[in-house]
Amino acid sequence: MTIHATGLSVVRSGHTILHPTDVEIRPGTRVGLVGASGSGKSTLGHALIDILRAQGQSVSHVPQSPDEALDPLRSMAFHWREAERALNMAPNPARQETLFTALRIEGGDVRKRPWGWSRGMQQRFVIAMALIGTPDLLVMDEPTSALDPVVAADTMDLLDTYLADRATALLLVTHDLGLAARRVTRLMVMEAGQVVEDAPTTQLLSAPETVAARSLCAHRNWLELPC
Amino acid sequence: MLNVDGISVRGGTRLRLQDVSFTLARGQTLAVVGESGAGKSTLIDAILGLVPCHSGHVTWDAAPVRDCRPALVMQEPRSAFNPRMSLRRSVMEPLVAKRITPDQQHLDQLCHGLEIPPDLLDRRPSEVSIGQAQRVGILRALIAAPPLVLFDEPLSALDAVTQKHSARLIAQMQRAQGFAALIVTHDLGYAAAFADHIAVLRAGRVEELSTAPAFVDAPASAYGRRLRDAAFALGALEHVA
Amino acid sequence: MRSVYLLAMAFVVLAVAGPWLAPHDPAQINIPHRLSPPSAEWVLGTDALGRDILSRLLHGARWSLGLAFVISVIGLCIGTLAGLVAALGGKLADWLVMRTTDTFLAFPDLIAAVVIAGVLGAGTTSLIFALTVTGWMRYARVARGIGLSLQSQGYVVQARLAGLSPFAIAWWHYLPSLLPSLAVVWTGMFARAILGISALGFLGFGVQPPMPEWGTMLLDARIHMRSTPLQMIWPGMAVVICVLAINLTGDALRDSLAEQERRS
Amino acid sequence: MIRFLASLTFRAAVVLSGAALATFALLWHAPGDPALAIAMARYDALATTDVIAIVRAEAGLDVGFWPAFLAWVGPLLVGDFGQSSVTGHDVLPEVMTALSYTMPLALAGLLIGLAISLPLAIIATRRPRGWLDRFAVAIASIGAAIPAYWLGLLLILLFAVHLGWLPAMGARTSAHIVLPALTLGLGVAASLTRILRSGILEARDQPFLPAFTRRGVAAGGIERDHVAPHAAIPVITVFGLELAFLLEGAVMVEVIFARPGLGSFLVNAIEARDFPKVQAVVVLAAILFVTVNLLIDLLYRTLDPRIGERDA
Repeated sequence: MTIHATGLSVVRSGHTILHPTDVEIRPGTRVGLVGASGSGKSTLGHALIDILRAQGQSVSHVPQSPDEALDPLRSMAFHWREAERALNMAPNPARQETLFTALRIEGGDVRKRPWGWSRGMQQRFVIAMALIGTPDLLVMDEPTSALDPVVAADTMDLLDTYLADRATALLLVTHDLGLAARRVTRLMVMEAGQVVEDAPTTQLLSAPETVAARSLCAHRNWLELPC
Repeated sequence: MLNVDGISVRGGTRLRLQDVSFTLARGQTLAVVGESGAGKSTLIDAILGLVPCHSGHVTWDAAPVRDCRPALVMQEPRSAFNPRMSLRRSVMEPLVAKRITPDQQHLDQLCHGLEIPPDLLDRRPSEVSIGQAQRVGILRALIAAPPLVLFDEPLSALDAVTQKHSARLIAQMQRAQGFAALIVTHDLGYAAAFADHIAVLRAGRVEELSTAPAFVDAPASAYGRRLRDAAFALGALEHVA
Repeated sequence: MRSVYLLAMAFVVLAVAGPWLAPHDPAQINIPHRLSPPSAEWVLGTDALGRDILSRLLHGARWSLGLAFVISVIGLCIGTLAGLVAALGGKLADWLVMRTTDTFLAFPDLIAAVVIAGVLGAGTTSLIFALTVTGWMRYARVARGIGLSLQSQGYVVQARLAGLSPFAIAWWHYLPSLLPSLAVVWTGMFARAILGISALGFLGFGVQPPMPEWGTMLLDARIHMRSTPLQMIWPGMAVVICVLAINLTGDALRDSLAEQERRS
Repeated sequence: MIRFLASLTFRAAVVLSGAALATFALLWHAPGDPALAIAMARYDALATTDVIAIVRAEAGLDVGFWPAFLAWVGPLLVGDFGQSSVTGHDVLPEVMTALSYTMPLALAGLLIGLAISLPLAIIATRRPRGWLDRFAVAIASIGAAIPAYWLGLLLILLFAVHLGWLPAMGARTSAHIVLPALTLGLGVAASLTRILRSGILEARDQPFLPAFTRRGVAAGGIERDHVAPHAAIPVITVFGLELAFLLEGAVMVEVIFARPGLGSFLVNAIEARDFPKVQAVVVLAAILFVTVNLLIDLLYRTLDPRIGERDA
């Protein structure tokens, strides 16, 4: 199902931190939402989740760090069952096994609490949990910044493989255009609470139109910095 | 010249660092990369003398490294400043400790080089952006002209554009001041672009030590190769076609 | 918030100026007018010996508040010193100081105070000793906790690297961080000392008659509870209002501290 | 875990030894001659210098501080608390009788405190800074400022003297426990309300809770499964303090209500300068207190595994 949200906006204590924005994402596509810190990209991501949920569409969210997704006092199994119940789904060991295998956490002991797992495995567990209901959209907030590069790269590759032939669309929220460029086919650039540019990745990289996009492109690669 | 000679550091029952050796000359930059828990922060603490080494020693020009008063730039820019003081007072602390009267011209020059507006120093840490706080942190590290500056994940709190901006400022300051820089980072892209040498640390050991271009081309160790491939996969490095 | 601080100030003034505000001599015995109800002459009535209750309360403020102040300040000094020694003096010092703290915390404090004051014999000195000995540990714990967390704090590490002397570090970085939290603890301990003084007074182990201490007054009044219950109300009210004002000051202080922390 | 248990037990042992030493030292250095006090109590006018000397030797008071301390602490380890210096009877049975009056009182006080504070805190935190919340905080603040003995006197005045509903003095019938327990319970309620309230508010402020809402978990489920357990942790840690509050509250309350129990026992022993009794009460209180705190440490660790992780 195509994701369609119109008129997203957020005003907090008199300041408009997100100007009215429309978002449309086709099934199975991967979209990057990039911008400098404070540009409002996380706000847009959260607003999108809330409005889609209110519209009854299935959407799930993976926060930046597993600390923001898991209760340290509860076991992994508890989290899993709770997520299933929230979607009104009966426990299904086969589905759990498929997702665990896809994200290579099948060896993890679900009776343990989060601290009994490594951070990389915790993050993959959170991703697996987000995929339980095969949502129309998966929103990921800076998924690599809390992980070590090797683990982060593995995680992104596993997720890519899993999503390859599925209808779930991916929205990757990040400050790092280098990361987004590798992972998505369409880029939305944010600045000062507005989406200022929205184009296919190749087009945006080769011919950025706005100042924000140009700045992001120029600082995309460590080895090719402008002097 | 910094000489780290076979240091080991114990932490609880295990070794946090095991027989780590390298040298670092003035004007040179060494990047230390590795996963969290590999001992990167312990290495910095050991060089600064904040944790005792149970074997080996660290010297600067054959004297204890403490004598050269090395400076440190921290990962969390704001935590390096006392929240109750103006940034100026924190910045001046290394001079106050040495009982040196601050040289306004030198300060202006450093501020100019680090793109710090003059009135910024009169604010509190909570009143400036993270990027600004980090530049003031670098200013504080450089104010007493130390021969050795350690950077502990200096860019990880910043966004992609600000990271590159700050990295360039650090490099410019290094060219002007000629200090030796040891940079601990998990970002191989940064290491490859700005360091002369890259050391890969894993489980407290130096897995490999190569020049930056050689490392990007062909890492000598299997783990080094995994790190480099991950950097490619995350867009931190581009494949050279 | 402001009004709380004003209220607290009012009590300080009362404690200092109480004796000059008192309309009568608090020790003036007046048997013909014993146990009088409140009137224009005796605003709050008189006690079993015909002494003016209002005057005794005002003079008593000096005992209750003044002694509590002395006790809580001595505790503050001892506790802070112990806590800082534990935090900065190395592992052995930490172990010794903290086990000593635990030992003193092993007794419910009022029971310990009763035993100490009772065994040493009633009197002001043993009262101060009893409440101080049982009242320094919380400062020590707070001071140690903050001291330990500051040690790894970025700006303290930077100051040490810069070569600032330990004294300068303590003065510029430790004290400003410690003082607000210790002030909050101090208000709590001040209130506790007021309660302790009056409790010991009530049990007969504290300030001795004829000194007009509030707990002692309550002990006297208890005998005539049935005939003149009001006489028992006043000293209790004085304790409650004082303790409430101090606690509210502490709460306000803590809130503004949390606010500051949140902003930085 | 076993290492942790061992270090905890060792620590408790050190603390208890310190407590025993401190107690003994205090009584040893107390003003007045204990032998004289014993002799006066037993033989009154017959207490001549010779008699006092004999008493001193019998009571083991003619040796130095350390031998006397060891002579007291040795039997203590096997549960022998010594004999009353006044009556010569074993102290322990008497203390236990006193304790059998104090324990029900403390327990009733705790239950009353919980019964009041738990609903109050839950209702108050439904709407933080709403009028109900402000009301609860105000009540708790005033409650914390009222000394137990004064509250007890007020309750006697109201319920026993004016209304005549309840008995006040002594412990003859079960109705006699109502007013003392209420006095104690109101004080406990005041402090527990504050602790519960801030515990719940803090638990609601945890960084991972928004993720559960976004995951579609119902608000009631979040409160039950994620807020409540986190709110319980600080409450458990202050339970040791509550116990102290209960014990010392019981001492005051027993004196006011003329109830037999640990409080009256202690005050009478101090006034009679019957030091073995005083020592017994103090050491028992310390043992109880240290044991409860040890159990709390253990419970805390099993409830919040993050603590263990930090230790490792």
